[in-house]
Amino acid sequence: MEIFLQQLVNGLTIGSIYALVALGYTMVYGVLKLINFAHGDLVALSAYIGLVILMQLAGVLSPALLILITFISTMVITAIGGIVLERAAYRPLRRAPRLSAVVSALGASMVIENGIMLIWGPMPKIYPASVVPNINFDLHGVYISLMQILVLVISLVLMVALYLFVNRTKLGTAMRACAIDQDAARLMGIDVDKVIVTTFVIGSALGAVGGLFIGMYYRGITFNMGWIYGLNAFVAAIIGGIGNIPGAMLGGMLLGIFNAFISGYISSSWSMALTYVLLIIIMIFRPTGILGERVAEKV
Amino acid sequence: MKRWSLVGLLAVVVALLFTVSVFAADVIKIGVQAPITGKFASEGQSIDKAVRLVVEQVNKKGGLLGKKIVVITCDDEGKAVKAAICARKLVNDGVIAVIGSYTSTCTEAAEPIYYRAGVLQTSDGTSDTLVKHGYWTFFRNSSPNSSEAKFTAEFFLKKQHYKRIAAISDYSTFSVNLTTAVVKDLKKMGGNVVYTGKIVSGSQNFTPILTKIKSYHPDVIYFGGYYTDGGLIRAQMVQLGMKADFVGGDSNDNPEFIKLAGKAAVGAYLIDVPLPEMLPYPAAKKFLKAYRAKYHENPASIWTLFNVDGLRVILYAIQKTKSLDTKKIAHYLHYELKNFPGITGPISFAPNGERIGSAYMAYIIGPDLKYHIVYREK
Amino acid sequence: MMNTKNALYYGIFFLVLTVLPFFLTSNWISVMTTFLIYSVVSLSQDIVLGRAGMFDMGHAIFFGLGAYSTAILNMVYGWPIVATIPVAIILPIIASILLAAPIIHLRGDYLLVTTIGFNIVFTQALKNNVFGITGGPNGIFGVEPLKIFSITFASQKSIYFLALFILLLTLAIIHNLETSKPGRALHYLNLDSLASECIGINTRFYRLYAFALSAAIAGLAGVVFTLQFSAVSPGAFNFIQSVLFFTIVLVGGPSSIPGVLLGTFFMFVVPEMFRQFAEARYLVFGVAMILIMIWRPKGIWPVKFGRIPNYITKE
Amino acid sequence: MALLELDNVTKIFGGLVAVDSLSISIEKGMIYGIIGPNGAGKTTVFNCITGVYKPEKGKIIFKGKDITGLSPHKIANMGITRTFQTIRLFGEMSVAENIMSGRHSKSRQKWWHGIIHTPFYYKDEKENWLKVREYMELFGLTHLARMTAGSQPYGIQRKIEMARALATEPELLILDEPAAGLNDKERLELLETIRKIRGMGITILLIEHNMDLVMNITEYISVLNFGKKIAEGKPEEIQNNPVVIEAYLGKEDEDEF
Amino acid sequence: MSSDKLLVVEDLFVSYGSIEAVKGISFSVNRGELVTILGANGAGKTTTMRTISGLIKAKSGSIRYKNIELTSMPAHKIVALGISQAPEGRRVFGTLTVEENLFLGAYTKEKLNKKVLSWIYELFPRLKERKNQLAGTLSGGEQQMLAIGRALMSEPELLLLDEPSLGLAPVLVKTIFDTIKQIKEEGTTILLVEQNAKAALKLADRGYVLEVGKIVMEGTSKELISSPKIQEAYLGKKKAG
Repeated sequence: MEIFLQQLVNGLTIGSIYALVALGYTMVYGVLKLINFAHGDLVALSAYIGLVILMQLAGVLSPALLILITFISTMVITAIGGIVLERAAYRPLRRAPRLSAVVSALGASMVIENGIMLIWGPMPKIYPASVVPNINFDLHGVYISLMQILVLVISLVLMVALYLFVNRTKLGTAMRACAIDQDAARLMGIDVDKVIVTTFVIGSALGAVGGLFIGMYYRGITFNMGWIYGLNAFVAAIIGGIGNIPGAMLGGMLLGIFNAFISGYISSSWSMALTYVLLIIIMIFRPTGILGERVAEKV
Repeated sequence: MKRWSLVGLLAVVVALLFTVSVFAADVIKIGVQAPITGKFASEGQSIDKAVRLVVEQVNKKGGLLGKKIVVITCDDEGKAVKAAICARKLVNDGVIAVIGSYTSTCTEAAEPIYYRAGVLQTSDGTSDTLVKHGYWTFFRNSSPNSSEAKFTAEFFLKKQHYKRIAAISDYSTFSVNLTTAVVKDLKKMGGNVVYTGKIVSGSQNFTPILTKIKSYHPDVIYFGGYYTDGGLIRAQMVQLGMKADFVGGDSNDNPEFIKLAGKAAVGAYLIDVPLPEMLPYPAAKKFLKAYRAKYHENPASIWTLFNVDGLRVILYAIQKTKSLDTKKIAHYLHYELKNFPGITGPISFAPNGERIGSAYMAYIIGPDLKYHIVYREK
Repeated sequence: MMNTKNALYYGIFFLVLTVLPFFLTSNWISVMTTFLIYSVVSLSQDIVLGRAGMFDMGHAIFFGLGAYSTAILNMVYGWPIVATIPVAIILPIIASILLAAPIIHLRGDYLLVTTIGFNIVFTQALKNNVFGITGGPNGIFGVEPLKIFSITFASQKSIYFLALFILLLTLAIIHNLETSKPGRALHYLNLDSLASECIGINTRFYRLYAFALSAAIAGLAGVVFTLQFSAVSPGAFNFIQSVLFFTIVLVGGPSSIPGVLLGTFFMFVVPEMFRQFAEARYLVFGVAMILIMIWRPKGIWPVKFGRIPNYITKE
Repeated sequence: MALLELDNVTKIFGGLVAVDSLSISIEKGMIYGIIGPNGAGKTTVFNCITGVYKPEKGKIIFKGKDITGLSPHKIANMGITRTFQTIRLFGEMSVAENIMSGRHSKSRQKWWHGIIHTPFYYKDEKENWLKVREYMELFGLTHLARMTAGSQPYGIQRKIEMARALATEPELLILDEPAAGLNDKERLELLETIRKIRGMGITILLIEHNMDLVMNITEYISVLNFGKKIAEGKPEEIQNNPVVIEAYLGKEDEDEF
Repeated sequence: MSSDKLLVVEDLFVSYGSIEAVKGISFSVNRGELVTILGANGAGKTTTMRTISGLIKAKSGSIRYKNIELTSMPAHKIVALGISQAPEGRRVFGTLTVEENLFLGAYTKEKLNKKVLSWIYELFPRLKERKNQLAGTLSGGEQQMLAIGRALMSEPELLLLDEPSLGLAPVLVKTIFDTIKQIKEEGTTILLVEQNAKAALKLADRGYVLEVGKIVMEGTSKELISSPKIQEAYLGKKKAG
């Protein structure tokens, strides 16, 4: 039982990071129908930016303030990165064939990844060990650290906030409208370009939180880690039903838990392959993901 | 028609690029085949820097046999396909010897090409398969997996008396070979291996596999992969409240391991030949000083130094034989060179190109976050 | 139905490729051989992606299956290379049909993700040394050279010409495809699947046909790949490679033979030329990919339709 | 025996009955019209006949064979071809290639002809291209053969689509609003073309809003409203049918709106 | 009828790629008027509407609203100027609720005008009953009501209605046209595109007939209704009896 619960905790931790990153994929896909392959690399970039800020301010600020400032400034800078990405690589291709934008996204991914390598070098960079006090709770043989609790709580809060934003605010409603029908949204007086930029801003900022968690929890960051996290998060978004925000959250969590249980109960050598087998099975039986594209129904 | 003229222009440019060949001069060319970009870029770049430093020193003293040495570097990106291309390029550039590559996979992919061209190759690759082909051109400058495996098994059973052993590797050639060899030797010596598994290098989240291992109640986890993963595995073991020891194979021997594991590094064991700064030999100290002076950093790892030794024996053999005939040089290295004072210890080669003798040691990381020797080969 | 002007251009193209190795250094011959092999794979990828319009991002599977079939049959079972060739073609065909059949109805992006999934499962299986014959993460080294009668293809030049021959063969097949009922059917179902069905095209059959044909060609390319490197390893067929083939087609121009060849040149040979800028080249390269797509959204050399015989417009 | 028979065909979309127990019968060689307000389910009927949708209930019989639920390409190969309300050409391809697509089912090339060209291939290919030439001449498209279909004006696109449909040599041709977007002159041409096609012995089923055309050309009409057939008969009967006037044509002396 | 021109379209050309959909049309709408554009499918009516709203860029020509040039203005600014459209095919946001759809209609307004909302609920009591239902679950007629209601939420001076009767049962068509009449009477200027010529001309002050991208006839509704050509081509089906 402890093993089961421990695996659940393991899975939820990585799952919330996947979910945060997956949200960026799913939101952009929602409005642009574009797989933003550069999103994972943006997340990697945010981890580096976060580290720089952390090192600059370490010792100057109190720990709580340090973490707060690091989070906020990293989110802001990464969001700007998202805006630049949209402007430079995607907006010029808005009317081009869809696959051209995919190539552009792959190109952007290469630019960011190699840019990180040129600036910070190919060696892994390492987050300081005690940004968050290294406290570990032992709940009857199930171990959970303060950092893990932070990851879970902050992710959950952000996801709820995003859900409320998208469902309860004017801009959020506009965002959903753009995802359904951009021309009709224009007829409502919605500035679709602005909504798209907002989408990139939110997606990148959430990704930045994911990147910081990777740095603070797993500590080692590498210039090419964007691919693995990006791919997993993207798969999470697909599993949940791409374009669907609760779907991305569910997909991320499920992927994390599933990964943990495969490694734990079946075979670690095959965990990656089995994860994708699951994806393929879901695709065969539910071609638009678990939650799918929301069908019209009475509420 | 317009597009064809574009292509024509392109063709001309290509043709020009192809025809520009390296003009011959009276120099000795040494190749470096290393991962300058990609996952192992830091190691590759360090090897390249070190080779250039040694060559610079030799050239300053007037070169070799009265000739200047020129270094030609080729980036194999740590990929087998590129390694083969690199090998052909270096052969074509007329190098007499090649240092590299860093990974066993790339070394192995390039080996037959150097062999057919009669170009000497020296690599730190530890995979046992590297010397299996019996190519006379190949010289290993580090110790092979097999001797590390044997040492590890002895350390586990004779010194630590582990009763339940878990072993994990990643998917790299090197790691799989080393870990398999360790497990084999352990079993041969009667050790009880309760779990073996693999991790995906770089995936960062190892808690699921560790949680699973925990249920086997091992008293030690052996990890035969790289420090980037090893440091995290160690940290996550501690976070999961695991009491088992951690023993890392040679590739965990990197200062970054301690940084990654943080406080959890304390008490971890590593098995390797000595660290650069722990090398007792004066040549080593001298070299490290020069390296730091020139590049303001430490070499990426001990592997850089092995390669430097590979280069140094080849240069030494050229001087001794007063010849650029690789057959003669190889013969000298195989049969005449005895206990050359390398910076990683005395160097001699077996007829299959294997470096004779090993200097493996087991270290523990103490509360001072420094290495302390706990066991060495008798 | 190739007109004389096109025939002339292709003639020049092959003439250049034929004399090229006599002017190149051996490492450049090696680069060009790989270029030829990748061209063949990209052209086969184009059958699925460009012509039939299916977002297949797992094409390296079929390439790898061909390469591994040859390597395993030669090294583990001691077959001569010639005998392995039919297997290296048929096995990818079977695999492509088995893999594609359940997912062929998926919408573009979902198909893309599923094929990535297949590719990842494939490489992990290779790394895990399934059935103990794939050589694990190491791969298989030391594959024998091809012997046909008394000719041995061992030198780099001979492998180059072998690869050139395979490219020629592939171009002939694709030319035949383009000017035939099945080839046109692929374009029709790509441009409008429903309209195609309604004029009697069995779209499901032709989608599978595209997969099978392209898998066969990729498998054949895999054989030459094995001969070129006398080795196979999982890394050469991972999904990053699939992304490369995918990108080549789109950068060059889907369904366009000169486009795909140019794409391969741009995506594979050009980075080789700029080897001296090792560290920065992929950054510049990424920027170039974005700019090309903005400049030419349909690829460097987009396809031009209208391959129709002259006699139908003459009175 | 009727060429095509619909027997109580019902199609439901998420609870909404789009076609409600529809039975019609089309004799060989006739021009049959279906009219009704937009959204009455006319196009859905076409989609059921051509296999795009599978009806929930009922049977569709073509030449005595039950074709209900067969896939579209099978139905097309049996001799039913259609055009679409919103033109669906292969826009990026040339006019000739578009018409050639109609020859797909008649060409006897096998799958291996996509790889190897045999003497049979050359013979078959030539036969079919010559057919394409015939249909281009029939519709006056020869001079446009190499042009991109998608860049042609509306009227021409309609012709290409019809030529493509005819190239399949169907027994039953289904036209979904063929006159939409055509000007007077083009409409007259269309009238001529439809008569010519009928002259070739092809049965025609069409949906049309232009009453002029419908009344002029069809021999029998069914009127649909809310998926139900509310009337059927000869054009003159339909014009005077009070139910039809109420639901579709509109009352003459209605003044409220 | 006031004579000051609210919307003036002059020599407008619009094309999709190389296909010209609108070939040099000119027309105007006066303040307080209901003007209708008639024509068959594919005549260019919807293209004209989309161009006015800024969804498509005109190739040449001008569209002036209160003397402001619209041709190079993005769609959302045009809405803010006071032109809103209920597009062809209704285009309601199916996975949003009825009320969310209505709120989006007032997107350009700083604050939601409760009075407008209750006016719309008065016009369409069915919408009020179903305000929390997803728009995609409404029937065709209700969706059309929603589309019109949504367009009215921005309190437009000029309302563009593109085929409001499309696909509706006759009884619903009547309801919709009654409502349009009501909206007009409350002072909103309306440009109405319709295939249902008879119904449209009954409501309209003036009309234009569009055929294959060109205006072939224009005049007051009375003139058009009595024109033999119109009777034959658009009302003929009725007269045939």
